[in-house]
Amino acid sequence: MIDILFYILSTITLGSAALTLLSKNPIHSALWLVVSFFSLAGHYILLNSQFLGMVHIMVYSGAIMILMLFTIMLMNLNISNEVQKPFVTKLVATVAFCLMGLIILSVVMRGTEIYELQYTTHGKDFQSVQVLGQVLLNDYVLPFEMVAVLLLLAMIGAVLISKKDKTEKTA
Amino acid sequence: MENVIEIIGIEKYIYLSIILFCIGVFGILFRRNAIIMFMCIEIMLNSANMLLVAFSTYHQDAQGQVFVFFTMAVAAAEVAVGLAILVTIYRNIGSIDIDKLKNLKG
Amino acid sequence: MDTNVILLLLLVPLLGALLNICFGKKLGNGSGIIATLAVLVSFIVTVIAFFQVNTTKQPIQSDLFEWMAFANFKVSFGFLLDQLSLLWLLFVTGIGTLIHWYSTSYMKGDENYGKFFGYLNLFVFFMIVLVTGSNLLITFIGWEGVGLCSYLLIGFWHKNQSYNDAAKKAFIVNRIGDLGFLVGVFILAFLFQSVDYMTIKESLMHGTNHQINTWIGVAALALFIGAVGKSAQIPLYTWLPDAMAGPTPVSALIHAATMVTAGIFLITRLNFVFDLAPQIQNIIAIVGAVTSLFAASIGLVQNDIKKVLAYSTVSQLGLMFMAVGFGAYEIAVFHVITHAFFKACLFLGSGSVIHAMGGEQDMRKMGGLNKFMKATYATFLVATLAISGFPPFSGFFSKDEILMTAFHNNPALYIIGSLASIMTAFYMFRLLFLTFFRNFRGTQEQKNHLHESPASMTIPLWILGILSVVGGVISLPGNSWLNNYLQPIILNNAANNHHAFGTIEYVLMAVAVIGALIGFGMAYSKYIKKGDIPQEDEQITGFHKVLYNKYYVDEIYMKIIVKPIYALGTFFRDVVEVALSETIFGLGKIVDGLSLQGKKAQNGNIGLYLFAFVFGVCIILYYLFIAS
Amino acid sequence: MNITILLLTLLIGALATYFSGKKSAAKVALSFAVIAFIETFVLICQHNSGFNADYSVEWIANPNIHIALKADGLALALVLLNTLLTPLIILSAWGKHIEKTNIFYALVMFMCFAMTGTFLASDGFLYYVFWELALIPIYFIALLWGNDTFEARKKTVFKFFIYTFAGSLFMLVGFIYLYQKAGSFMLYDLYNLNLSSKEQYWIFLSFFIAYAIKIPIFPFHTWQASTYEKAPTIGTMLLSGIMLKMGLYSIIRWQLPIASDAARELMPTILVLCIIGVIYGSIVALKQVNIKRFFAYSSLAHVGLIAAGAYTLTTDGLRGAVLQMIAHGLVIVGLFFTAEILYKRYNTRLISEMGGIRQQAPKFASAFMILVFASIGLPGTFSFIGEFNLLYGLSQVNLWYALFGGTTIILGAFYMLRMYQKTMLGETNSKPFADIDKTEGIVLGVIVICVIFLGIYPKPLTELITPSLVEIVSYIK
Repeated sequence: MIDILFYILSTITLGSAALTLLSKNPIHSALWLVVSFFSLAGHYILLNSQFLGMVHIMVYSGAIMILMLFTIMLMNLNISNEVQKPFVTKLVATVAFCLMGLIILSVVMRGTEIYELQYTTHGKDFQSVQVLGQVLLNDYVLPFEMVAVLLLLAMIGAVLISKKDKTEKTA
Repeated sequence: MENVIEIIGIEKYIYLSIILFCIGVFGILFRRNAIIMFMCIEIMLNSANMLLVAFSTYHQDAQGQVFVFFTMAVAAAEVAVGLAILVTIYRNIGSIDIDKLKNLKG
Repeated sequence: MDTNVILLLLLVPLLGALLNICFGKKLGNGSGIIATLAVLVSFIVTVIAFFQVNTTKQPIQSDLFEWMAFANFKVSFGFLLDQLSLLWLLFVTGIGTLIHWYSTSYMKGDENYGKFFGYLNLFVFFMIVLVTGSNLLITFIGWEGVGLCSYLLIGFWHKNQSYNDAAKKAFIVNRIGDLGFLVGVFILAFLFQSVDYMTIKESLMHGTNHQINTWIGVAALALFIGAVGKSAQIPLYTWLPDAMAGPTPVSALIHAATMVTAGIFLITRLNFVFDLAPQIQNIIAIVGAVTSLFAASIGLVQNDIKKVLAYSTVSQLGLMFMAVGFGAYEIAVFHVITHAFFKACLFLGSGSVIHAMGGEQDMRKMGGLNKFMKATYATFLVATLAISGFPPFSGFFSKDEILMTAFHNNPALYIIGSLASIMTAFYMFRLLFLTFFRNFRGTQEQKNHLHESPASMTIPLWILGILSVVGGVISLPGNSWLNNYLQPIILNNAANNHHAFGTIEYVLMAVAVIGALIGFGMAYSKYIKKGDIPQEDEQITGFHKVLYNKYYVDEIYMKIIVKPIYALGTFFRDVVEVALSETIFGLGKIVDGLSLQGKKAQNGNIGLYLFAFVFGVCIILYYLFIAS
Repeated sequence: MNITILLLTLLIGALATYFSGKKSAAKVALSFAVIAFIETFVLICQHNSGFNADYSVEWIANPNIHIALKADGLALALVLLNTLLTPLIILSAWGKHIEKTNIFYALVMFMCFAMTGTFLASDGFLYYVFWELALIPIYFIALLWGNDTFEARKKTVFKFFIYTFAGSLFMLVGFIYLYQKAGSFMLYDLYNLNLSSKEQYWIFLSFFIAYAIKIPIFPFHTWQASTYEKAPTIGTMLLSGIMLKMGLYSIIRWQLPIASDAARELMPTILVLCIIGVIYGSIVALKQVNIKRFFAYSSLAHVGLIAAGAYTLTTDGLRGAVLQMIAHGLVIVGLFFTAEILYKRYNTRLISEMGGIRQQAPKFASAFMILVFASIGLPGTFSFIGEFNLLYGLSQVNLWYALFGGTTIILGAFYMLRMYQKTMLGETNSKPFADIDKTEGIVLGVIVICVIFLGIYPKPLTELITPSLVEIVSYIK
């Protein structure tokens, strides 16, 4: 049952990811990306980390995707004004894709020692929201605060960058 | 609840993550639209995230998930700043086609 | 006591030199007196030391301090007063004193009067170092030191660039010899782990083997080259005639009596080395003989009074080399001493003439001076007779002994030497006749100026004249005081072996006298009877011209050595330097070009960067995880 | 006394000079330089009485780097040269108007500091740091206070900087390789390494490039003459008097003991190069018209012989090299100073425009002449001691080397006397020429006295350096 679910989710993830970059219309891309993100959230939940699954949906599917869509709309992008890359480039990109995949796969295949197939659980709770919260706010409280600062900075930065230049206005 | 890894096996997550990552790489090489490339970066980030979560479960340790949390925060920040830059570029040049962005040329 | 003697001997002239060089201007005429006294003190010390050594038969030796240390041996700042060095010291300081005294008048009124005496004193100091050094390197200090003084004194009138050229030439040509000297020192030091004369002598007395003998031959040759430079033999003699640019007392002291005999001194000092190298001795004898003939032939036609004397000096030095070449060291030394007397006398006499003529040196403009300068004439005549080899003047005995040795060893060289002697007699009488006989040929102004030199100049002339007459007594045939005296110095007293004095010797003596008479007769008939006056420069033709231009040796040297070096200098400066510089610049340019190529890759195409990035990651991963 | 005090004195001297303001900078620099000289003297006295002034403290744990200073006789002799010449060099510009005096003298002092460090360092890394540090001040000195237009000298000085710096990088690579092998940069660890002959070969070459450029050995000398010409005289003195000696010293201290087999194998080639340099430098010098370029080429000839002596690998050759380094340092500084005096009076460096000075300035002429004769190795001057040792060392290898190397005494006399004749002798010059004043007299006097005194009594110096050289030769064998 669970493994079937895993395969279905995986197919959705990969398929929607591929469609994201194959769609000609950026809006479609964004929407396929949302699908992909949702399926990933499904994986998270499957892995029993509900908290991350929720956060993922909120951050990615919610915040980031909204941002992207707004940007796309702001720029008024459509199919016609994107020039496709030449065929050779596409071919090389495909080759690169295969090469990369092969190499990483073979790296993983050779390095079996990073996981054991014999696997036992200790049964303790390690990923409930409660435990996660404790880890996050006890052990990682400083990085946590730093992330807050980072987000603030990113926000200020984004505002500053996208703000229209005053001199430009007058000019 | 039983551990999913026992049923599915960690290696499948690894393969999934690799393929997802490679799709992201492919997208970046394939497309010229900066926003699509951005999306591909997000896909790559997510493939890493997913692997972290999978191994977190595998090792039964919460730290992996904490890192995913941080990654998300960083990704959010990145997207915010990155899109802001894109908007500015678009405003100045009228395009976000990366092949037209050659100001780096010395 | 010993150390004090040596210090006194050395430091007094040095002090005199320093005083005169530093405070010459303030001392005024006092500097001449100080300088003369300084040398006189050295002379007195030498005489005392001479008698001490002569009675005790023990050399005075003193090592002041350690000078240099090498891996295998040490060189001390040591001095040695033995029979040989004392003999040299006697005439160096003795004639030195006379010439200093003479110079006090001769140089009067020169703007650098004090400096002149400073240099002269410095020369005496270095000459003393040269002859008293107990090892080759101390000798070398003196050797180069006298070269320095020679440079300073030849170029004493430094406002005249041709004098400076002469000085420079003297120094540089000497340096060629000095390199030979140094190479000889290297070989000896390497062979014997010492440069000390006594140590080398002792090592050699213990016997040698074939290989060492070969090296000793090389060393002897190298040292001989050194001697050739200093003593103006072929092919390095060209500097000596030019050196006559210096004031005449300098020519008398340095370029006739003392410094130029340093080569003979060196070979005599190292007789034990040269005795082991018969081939080199042969070369020495031949070089000496050829030089003597060659220089004498040039001397035949020169018109500059000092040039004649200069070539005569070269010629006489050639005879001395011939003697040392035959291993007859004491005979060479004998000739050195007699030559010092009569040649100093001749130079000072010519100085007196030049003084009277107001600086004129061309014999064609002199003549009839015997009426004006009695003392100069008398002493000059005596010295001329001595150098020409008329008995019983000193030159007769010494020259005759050389020729006799030559006859016994190598008749061919004997003939060359005899020819040179005849020429000597001819050109010396030519000089005498042209200068002192017949009528005065100069301007009226010069004639009014003619005068006998003051006593401070004539007294040294008289003393030297007397010494030229009686100097022969130190080594009369059959009763050779000099021979016995030098016994401890010269290991293989070769000349003694065949000193059975018989008929042949008397015949040879007679031949020598006849030779001298022939020279005299030719000169007499040409310049007194016929009254010839040498032609003007432009009229000289044929072989005469070649002789007059000294066989064009200077010009040849200029063409084949000096000019090519300059040309090479220009070539190196303008071509090689630029080429090297451009090569290095070229390397820079290559880097520049490569970076330009590299720049092209940085074309701002992000897509391309991304590809490069991805492939780069692939390669890195491959090498990190798969290839290893 | 601790050896670090000397280095600190110089460093503090540099800082104090910088902060002392424009008026008193020269005085401050001079006083610190004199203090450094006195300290060196004390150090040498201590060394002679058996006191070991070596100093070592850990600097960086990983990689294993120490601040290690080795004050043996060899190093101290060169430090003495350095600290003796620095005050003289500072004095040589006394009273001259210099822009931004404080920075200028601070750079001079800093350079002195770096060079002292180079001589003393016994940790390869520290040595390299000092080696490169010494290059920076001279770059600015030559660039900002040099002759000619800024553009012209910028090109020359930049070339000099890049050239020497690029050479040093090879040495750095060599050191890094040695560190990989030895796990330490310490001098004795490197001495005791057992390197294969191939490794030695590469190490030797990598060091050789750095040193050959610095010294410079023919044909790596192309930076020299133009840099000497363009640099201010003080810079030229620092370069020729002391900085060249860094290269020569390093050959003896670092290159030969570490890569001794390679040195032995490559000796003929390198000796030939050095001797070509001797003859080439002499002949090029003959045809120079600019007096500074002239001295540059004469210097090329002399250091060629010194390098040849060092590469003979014999104690005598090495001793000769060290002695001649010091002699050459003294003499060449003196000679460049005379060039500066001539320039001050005549405002030209062209030999052809001089002449006829001897009668006008007898004191100057005498000092100049003594320096000229010292430079051509007249016995009784210090150069003779060095030259004789060098040639004797060469003759032990092969007599031909000594013979060809010995041509320096002929050619040296040739070009030096020619130059002297052209600059000083001849008909009295119409332009007035003031004789040397007091400070000039002090500088020339000290040099002349040192040159003559050491020529007659070199024993103190010989005894100072010989034990170190014997030790180094024992590592070479």
